[in-house]
Amino acid sequence: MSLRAILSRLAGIVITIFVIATINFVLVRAAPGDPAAVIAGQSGATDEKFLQQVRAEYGLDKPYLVQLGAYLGKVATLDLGYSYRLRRPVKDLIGERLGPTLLLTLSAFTLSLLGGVVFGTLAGIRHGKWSDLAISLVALVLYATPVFWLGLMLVLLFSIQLEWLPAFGYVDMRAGRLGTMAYALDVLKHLCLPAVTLGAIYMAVYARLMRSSLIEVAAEDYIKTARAKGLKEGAVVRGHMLRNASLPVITFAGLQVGAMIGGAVVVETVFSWPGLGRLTFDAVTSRDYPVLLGLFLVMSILVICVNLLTDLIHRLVDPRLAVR
Amino acid sequence: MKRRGFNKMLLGAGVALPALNLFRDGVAYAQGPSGGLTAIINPEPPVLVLPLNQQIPTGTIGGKIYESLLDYDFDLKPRPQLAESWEISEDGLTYTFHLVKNAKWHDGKPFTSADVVFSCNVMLKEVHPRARGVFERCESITAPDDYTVVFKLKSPFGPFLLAFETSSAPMAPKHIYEGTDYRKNPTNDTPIGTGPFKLKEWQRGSYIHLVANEDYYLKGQPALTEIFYKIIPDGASRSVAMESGEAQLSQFADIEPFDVPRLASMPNLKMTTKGYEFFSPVLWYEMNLRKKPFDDLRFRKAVRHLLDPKFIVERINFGLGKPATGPIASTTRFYDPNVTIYKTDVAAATALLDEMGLKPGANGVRATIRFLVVPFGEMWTRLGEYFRQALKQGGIEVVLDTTDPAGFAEKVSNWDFETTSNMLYQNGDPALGVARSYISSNIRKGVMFTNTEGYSNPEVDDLFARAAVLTSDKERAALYSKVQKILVDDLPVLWMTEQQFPTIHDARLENLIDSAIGVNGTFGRTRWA
Amino acid sequence: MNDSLRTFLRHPAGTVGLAILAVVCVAAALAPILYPGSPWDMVGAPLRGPGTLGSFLGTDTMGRDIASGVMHGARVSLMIGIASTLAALLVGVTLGAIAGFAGETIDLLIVRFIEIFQTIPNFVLAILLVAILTPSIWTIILAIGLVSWPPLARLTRIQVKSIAAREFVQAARCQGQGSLSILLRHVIPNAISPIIVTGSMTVASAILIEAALSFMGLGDPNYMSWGYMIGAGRTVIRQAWWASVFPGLAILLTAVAINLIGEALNDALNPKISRS
Amino acid sequence: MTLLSVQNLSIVLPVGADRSHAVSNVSFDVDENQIVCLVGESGSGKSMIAHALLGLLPAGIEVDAGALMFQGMDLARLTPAQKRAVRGDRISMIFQEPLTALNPLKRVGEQVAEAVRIHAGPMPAKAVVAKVEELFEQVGLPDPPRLRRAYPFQLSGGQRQRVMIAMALCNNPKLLIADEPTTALDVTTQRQILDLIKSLQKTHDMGVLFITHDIGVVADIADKVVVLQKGGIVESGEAKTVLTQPTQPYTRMLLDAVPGRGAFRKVGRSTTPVLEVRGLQKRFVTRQGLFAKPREVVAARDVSCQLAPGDTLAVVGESGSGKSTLARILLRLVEPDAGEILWHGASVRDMNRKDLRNFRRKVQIVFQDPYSSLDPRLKVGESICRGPMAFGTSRIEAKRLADRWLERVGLGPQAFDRFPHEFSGGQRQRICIARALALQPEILIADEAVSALDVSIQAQVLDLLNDLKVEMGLAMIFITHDLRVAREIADRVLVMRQGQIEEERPTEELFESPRSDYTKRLLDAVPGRSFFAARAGLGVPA
Repeated sequence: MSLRAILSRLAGIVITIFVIATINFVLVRAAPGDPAAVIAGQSGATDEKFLQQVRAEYGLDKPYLVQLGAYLGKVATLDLGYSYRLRRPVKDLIGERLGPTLLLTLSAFTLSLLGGVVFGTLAGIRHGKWSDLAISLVALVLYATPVFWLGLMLVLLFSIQLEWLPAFGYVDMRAGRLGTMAYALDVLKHLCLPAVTLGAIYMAVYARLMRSSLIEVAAEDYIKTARAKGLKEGAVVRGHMLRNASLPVITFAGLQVGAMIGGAVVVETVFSWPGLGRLTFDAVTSRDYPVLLGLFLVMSILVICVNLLTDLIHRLVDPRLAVR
Repeated sequence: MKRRGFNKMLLGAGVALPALNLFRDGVAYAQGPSGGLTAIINPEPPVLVLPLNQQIPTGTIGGKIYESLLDYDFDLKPRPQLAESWEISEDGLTYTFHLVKNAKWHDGKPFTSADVVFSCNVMLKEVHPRARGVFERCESITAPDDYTVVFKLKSPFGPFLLAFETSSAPMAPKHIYEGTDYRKNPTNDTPIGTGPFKLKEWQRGSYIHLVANEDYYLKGQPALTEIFYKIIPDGASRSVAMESGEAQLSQFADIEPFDVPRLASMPNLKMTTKGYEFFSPVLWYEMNLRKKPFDDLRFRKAVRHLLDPKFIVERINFGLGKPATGPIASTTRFYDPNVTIYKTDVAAATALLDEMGLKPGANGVRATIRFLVVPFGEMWTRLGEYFRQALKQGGIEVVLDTTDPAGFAEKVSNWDFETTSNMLYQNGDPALGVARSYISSNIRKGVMFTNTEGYSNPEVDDLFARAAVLTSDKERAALYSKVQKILVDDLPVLWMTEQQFPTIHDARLENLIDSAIGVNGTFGRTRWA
Repeated sequence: MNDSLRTFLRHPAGTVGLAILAVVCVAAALAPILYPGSPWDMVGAPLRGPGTLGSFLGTDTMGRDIASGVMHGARVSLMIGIASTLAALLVGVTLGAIAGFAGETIDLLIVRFIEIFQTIPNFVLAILLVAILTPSIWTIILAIGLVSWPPLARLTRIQVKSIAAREFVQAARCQGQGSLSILLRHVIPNAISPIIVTGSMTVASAILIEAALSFMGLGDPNYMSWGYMIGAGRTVIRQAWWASVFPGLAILLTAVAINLIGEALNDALNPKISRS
Repeated sequence: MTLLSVQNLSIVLPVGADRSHAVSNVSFDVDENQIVCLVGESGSGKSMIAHALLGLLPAGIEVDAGALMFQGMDLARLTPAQKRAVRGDRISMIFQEPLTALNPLKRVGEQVAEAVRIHAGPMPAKAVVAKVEELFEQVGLPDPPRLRRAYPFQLSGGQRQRVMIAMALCNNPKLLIADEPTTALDVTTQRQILDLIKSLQKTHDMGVLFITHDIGVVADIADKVVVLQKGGIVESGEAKTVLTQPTQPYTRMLLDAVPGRGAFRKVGRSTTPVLEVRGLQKRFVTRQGLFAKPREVVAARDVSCQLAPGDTLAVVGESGSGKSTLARILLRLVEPDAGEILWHGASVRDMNRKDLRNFRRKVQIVFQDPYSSLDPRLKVGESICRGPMAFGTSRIEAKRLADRWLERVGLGPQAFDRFPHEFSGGQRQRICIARALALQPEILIADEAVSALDVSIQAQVLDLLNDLKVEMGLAMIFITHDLRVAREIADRVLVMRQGQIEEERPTEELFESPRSDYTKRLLDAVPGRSFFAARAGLGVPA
C-alpha cells in the first residue's frame, strides 16, 4: 500500500468519524427532555439553582451549534465528556467495558468465521448430498432464530438442565485469587454461552455464503485446470477453492461487524456480560447523553477498525488488492 | 421438561459434547463460605458515597461503609450506633448525643463531633434534600466537646429521632469534604466512612468488593471477612445466582416476585420479609387531579371499585404484600384500620360513571385515558397491564405509554401524565414519609416524590402540620387517624398494597436482619453458622 | 413471469415456506374470531401448562392465554415486518436508484452516506431511535425502516449501475428515449428482482429486530407481540417454559418461512436458472 | 502409431437439455507427433469430447457409450485415482480463457510447480524452481525468475497462455489437448501461441488434439481435421484433403463462410462527409480515493476521420486500442476531452438535448453482445417500437414499422410478441439491426456486431448488412478486431493502436501494400491467410 493510499484511507476514516459524531450529536440532542433535569433527578436534589448549575457545567445553556463545536473539539482530543448519572468520565466507563465486549465480539467473530467457513465448505463440497442438506437446514433455522431466544434456550440447556456452564456474568469473582490461569479459564467458561449465542447466527450466515461461494468457485476454469493437473480432490479444495471462496465471506464479515455489535447488546443483556452493549442499554434507558455519544463513537470506530482489519486480511489473501 | 428428558433429547440429537465435561468439575458454585459473603446488587450504584446519593443500591452498600448516629429495631425504636446514648429535653427542643469514643474513619483519622456538625449542618444540607428538610428545623447544631453534639430545634418535631438512619443522615468526614466541591471530590471513588466494611475494589459492571474494617470500634465486629456485591442486571440471572449458591443474599426487588416462593422453598435458602419496617412502602395508582375526569371524586371511586388489591398481591406480587387500606402502612406507627373500605364492585363503578354522565359509546367505551407505565421492571409493567384490563370491565379504555426512567421522572414531576403508579417509602414516620405526598405545600413542579397528583385540602394540610410538631404519640395518633379517614374518603391516590420485599439468603447466615433497615444495615454482627 | 411462477412452485423450499407463511397469515386473520377480545385478558389461572382445558398453549404469569397471544402477535409481527420493510424499500430504492443513475458526485455522496449508516451498529441505532421517540408501533416501524435501508440502497445502486451499463440501455438512449423513461422502463424493471428478493428477506429481519426491541422492553405496550411475550415469559422460564418457547418458535418459523420464500423467489426471478 | 483412439463415443446430456446427446457415435484417432483439429461451430460438442478425455465433464453429463483408448487403456473406464495419474502427466490440457484458467490468488510459478510435484514425487524445492524456470524459458516467457513470482493478473493474456502451456508441458505429456487456446487472444498473440504450440509439438513429439471454431487456424496448424456438427462427425481426414477438397456441403459452407476472400470493394468517390471527426482526445481517469494516484488509460489521441454517405469505414484494432470508445464518443455516450465531431458541419458536442436526440436518431448503433443489447423483459417488437414512438410515431404506425423490419431482417412479424431469450444469437443480432434501422438512420455504427457469432451466422449477418446498406444508402462505421471482416465489408480501413491511428487507407491498398509495420504484423497474423489466399488463387468457387 502506497503512502498516498494510506493517507487517503486515513482521511476517509477521519471524515467518517466526524460525520458519525455529528449525526450522533444531532440525534441525541433531538431527544425530548431536559438533560439537566435528568442529572438533577438522579442526584436527588432538584431545585432550579442546581439545574442552572448543571446546565452551565455541561454547556447545555449554549446554542446547539456551540455545543456541537465543543463536542467535536473534544472528540478530536479524545475527550468523551463526563457521565451525569454515573459521575465518571465517559472515557473511563467505556474503557472498563471495552475489554469484555472486545473479548465477546472477537470470539464470536472468530467462531462464526471459522465455523462458517468449515461448515460452508463441508456443505459446498458435498453439494446436494444429505450433509449439505443438513448443514443448510441448520443454517437456515439458525439464521431465523432470535438471538435472545437462542441465548435463553442455551441457558436452559447448558446452565439449568446440564449445569455445565455458568449462565451469566464475566468471571466468578473469587477466581481472581486462584491465579492467572484459573482466572483465564473462568472467563473462558463464562464466555462460552454468550460467544456461541452471538456467533451462531453469523456462523449460519457465513456458512450459507461460503457454501454458495464455494459452489460458484467450483465451477471456475482454474478448478478444472487444477483437476487437469491430476490434483487430488482434497488438494483441489484446499489449494484452490478455499482461499478463493472465502474472499466474499471475509468481505461480508467485515460489513457485518456493525450488526454483530448490535447483537452484542442483546446478548450482553441476556448473559449479564459487563460490556459496551449493556452500558448502551443502561445509557439509553437513563438518557445518559454523554455516555451514549461516546459509546456510539467508540462502537463506530470499533467497526471501522475491524473493517480495516478485514481489509488487511483481504489484502493478504488477495494479491490483486495488495498491489493496487 | 425434566432433566432426564433433556439429556435424552441431547443424546437423541447425537450431540455428544464430552469435551465440555471438563468444565463440569470446575464449576464449583456452591462452595462453602469461608468468612466471605457474596450478595447481589442491582442496579449498579452510580457512586458509593452515601451522603451524595441515596438510591437503593447506594444505601445497601453504603450502609456497610457509612454510618449515622442511630439504628432502629423492628418497632422503629432507636438503638445506639455512632451515638452511644442520647437525651431529649422536656420541651422536646434539645437533643444531646454522646458519641462513641474509639470510632475512626477508614483513613485512620478519628471520628469526632466536628464531623457530625459538619455533616448535619453543612454538607447534608447542600446535597441531601431529605436531610435538609429535617436539619433546617434546627436552630443550631453544636459540639460542646469532641464526643458530644447538641441539636437545638426551632420548634418540637415528633419524629426527629427517626432522622438518624444511615441513608437519611450519613456521616461524612469533615477533613475530606470541607471546602471542596463535594460532587467532584477525588476521593469519591474510594469512599471513606466509619462502617465495619471498607471498599477494596470496584470492578465496574461486574462487582464491588468490600473487606472488613479491622479498626472498627465494636469488638468482634465485623464477623465477615469480606462482602462481594455482584452486579447482575438481569432478573432471571439473579435467580440462577441464588439457586446455584453463587450469591448468598438478595434483597429488595432483586428476585422477581414469581421466583420468590420457589427460591424460598429451597432447603439451602431462607426468606424473610422483615427488615423493611423503616421503609414500609405503599403502592398506589396515581391520577393527575388537575385533569378531567380525574378531578371528579366519583370517577376515582369508580376506578377504585374496578380494582382489586388482592389480584395485585396474588398474581403480580405472588403473595408478597397485603392490601393497603389507606395512606399509612400497617407496619408503621399511627396506622388506623377504621376507614372506608372500597369493595371490588363493577356495578357500583358503572353506577358512578353513569351518574357522571360517562355513558358507553358505540364500542362500549365510556372514556379513554392514558397510563404511564413505570419503567422499573416486570412488576411495574404488569401493574399497567392489570390496570388496563381491570378498567376495561367498567368501559374505561386505557392506553399504555412507555418511557425510560429519566423520562418517567420528568413526566410525573412535571405533571405531564394522566395516570400512573407509584410507591413511596414511609421512612419510619408519617411526618417523614407520608405527609409529603398529600400536603399542598409540597406541590412542587419538577420534583419527584412530592405531591405530584396535585391534591390540596386545607384540613389535611393543617392536620399533618400539627401532628408533626407534637411530641406525645397519643396526641399524634389522634390527628393521624383523622387525616387517614379524610384521605381515604377523598382518594387523592388509589392505595393498593403494602409492598413486602423478600430478603433471600443462605440458610447458614446468622444475624443478618436485625434492624428496621435490614439489608441496609452494617452487617457487623452477621456471620456464618 | 409464468416461467418464474412455475420455477417458484417447483421449488420445494418455496412451497414449504409459502405453506408456513400461509399458516401464520391464517392465524393472524383468525385471531379476532378464535380469540375475540384482547390477548391481554386474564382468562384463567396463571402459569397453567399447555394442553389444559381452554388454553392449549398454556397461560402466562397473569393468566393470559399464550395461544391467543401468539395468534394476535402474528398480526403485530407481520404488520411491523411489512410496514418497516416498505419504509426501508422507499428510502433504499430511491437513494440507490439515484446513486446508480445520477452523476459521479451525487453517487459518491450517497455511497459515503450509505457507508456511514452501515458503520453505525444498526440495532443500537434502532434502540436509540425507539427510546428517544418513545416506544409506539409507529416509532418502531420508523426505527426499523431507518436501520434496514442501507443494504437495499447498496443493492439497488449496484443493480441500477450494472443494468445502466448494459448495451440495451445505451441502445434505448440512442433510440432517443428520455432518461427518466429509461430509468423507469428499462433499468428498474430489470434491476428489481434481486431487490424484491432482498426486500422479502428484510421482512424477516425486521420481524427479528422488532422482537429484540420488544424483548428489551422497547415494544408498544398496547400490542401483544412475540418479542414481548418472550421477554415477559423469560423470567418464568423454569416454571413455565411454554410462555417463551411458543412465541419464540412462532418467530423462528415465520422468519424461516420468509427466508425460504426469498430463496425460492431468488431462483425463480433469476433468469439464469429459470430460463435455462 | 496411434496414440489416442476415440471409438464410437457418445456423451449423454441431462434430461431437459435441447438434445439428448452432446456427442454421438464419434470416432477418430490421434497419432503420435500429429496435430488433429476438431473444428465446429458452437454447440457442435467439440469441447465435450476434450473434457471427456480427461474425465472433466460437468456433473450430470456422462460418457454413455464408446471407448477412449489411450496407450492401451480406456480413459472412460479408469478409477478416479488412475484418472488423476494420467491427468497432467501423460495427457495435459490447456483452456480457452487463460485468465480464468489460472488461480488468481496463487503465483504462476507455484501453480506450475504444483503440476510438477504431483507427478514427479518428492523433489527438492530448488529442483522444482529450476524446472519451472526452464519450462518458462521453453515457452518463451521473458525473465523466468521474476515472472515465476508474478500473479496471473500481472501478466498479459499471451503470457498467461504461455504459463498454461508450460504447466501442460511440465511432465512431457504424450498428448496435449488444447481447447480453443487462442480464441480469447488478440490476433498477433494468437499467431505467437499457435507457432509456439506447433514448435513444441515438434520438439516434444507430442500428439495434439486442437479444438477450434476457426477454420483459418485449422489451415495453419492441422495435420488432420475432424469436422463436427451438432455432436456428430461430418467429415474427417488429412487436413490438406479436407480443406482443399471438402466432400460435405457443411465443410464447404464453413470454408466459404470465412470472410474477407472476395473482391475488394470499390472505393466510392468522396463527397461531402456526413460525419467528420477532428483531433479527438480522450483519457479515462479512475480516481482511487482522495489522495491516491489516479489511473489513466488513453483511449483516443488526436483521432481524426470522416465518413461520406454510403461509405463504409472499418475501424480495426486489438483489444484496448480505443476503437469501441471511438464509437461511443461519436454518439456522445462518452464525452471526449477535446476535439470536434461535425454532423453535416454542425458540432455534435455543442448540441442541445433536442438536437442531440435528432442526431442520435440519424446515427444508430448495433452492439457486440446480442445477449445484453436487448432488454430481456421487453417483447422484441416492443424494443423496436420504442424508438420511432419516442419520435412521435403512433403506436399503430410503429408496430407496422416493426413488423416490416422484422420481416426484412428475416424473422417475420410473428417474432414481434416473443422475448429475446427465445432467439439465437444471430437472430438477436438481426433484431438489433431492425431496431436500429427502424429509425431510418443515415449512419449505422456496428460495434463488433458479428464477433460473437458463429462463422456461418456471421456471413449471413454480414450479407444482410451489406444488402441493407446498399438499399438504404447507409454510411457505416464497422468496428472489428477481425481484419477478415473488415476486408469483407469496408471501403476504407482505419487501423488503431493504443488510441492512435496507425494508418487509414482504402481497403485494397491496405491489404495489398500495408505501410505501417503494425498493420503488416496484423495481416501476417490472420489465421489461414496463406491458405485462403492460395484457395482464392486456385479459383475455388466462392
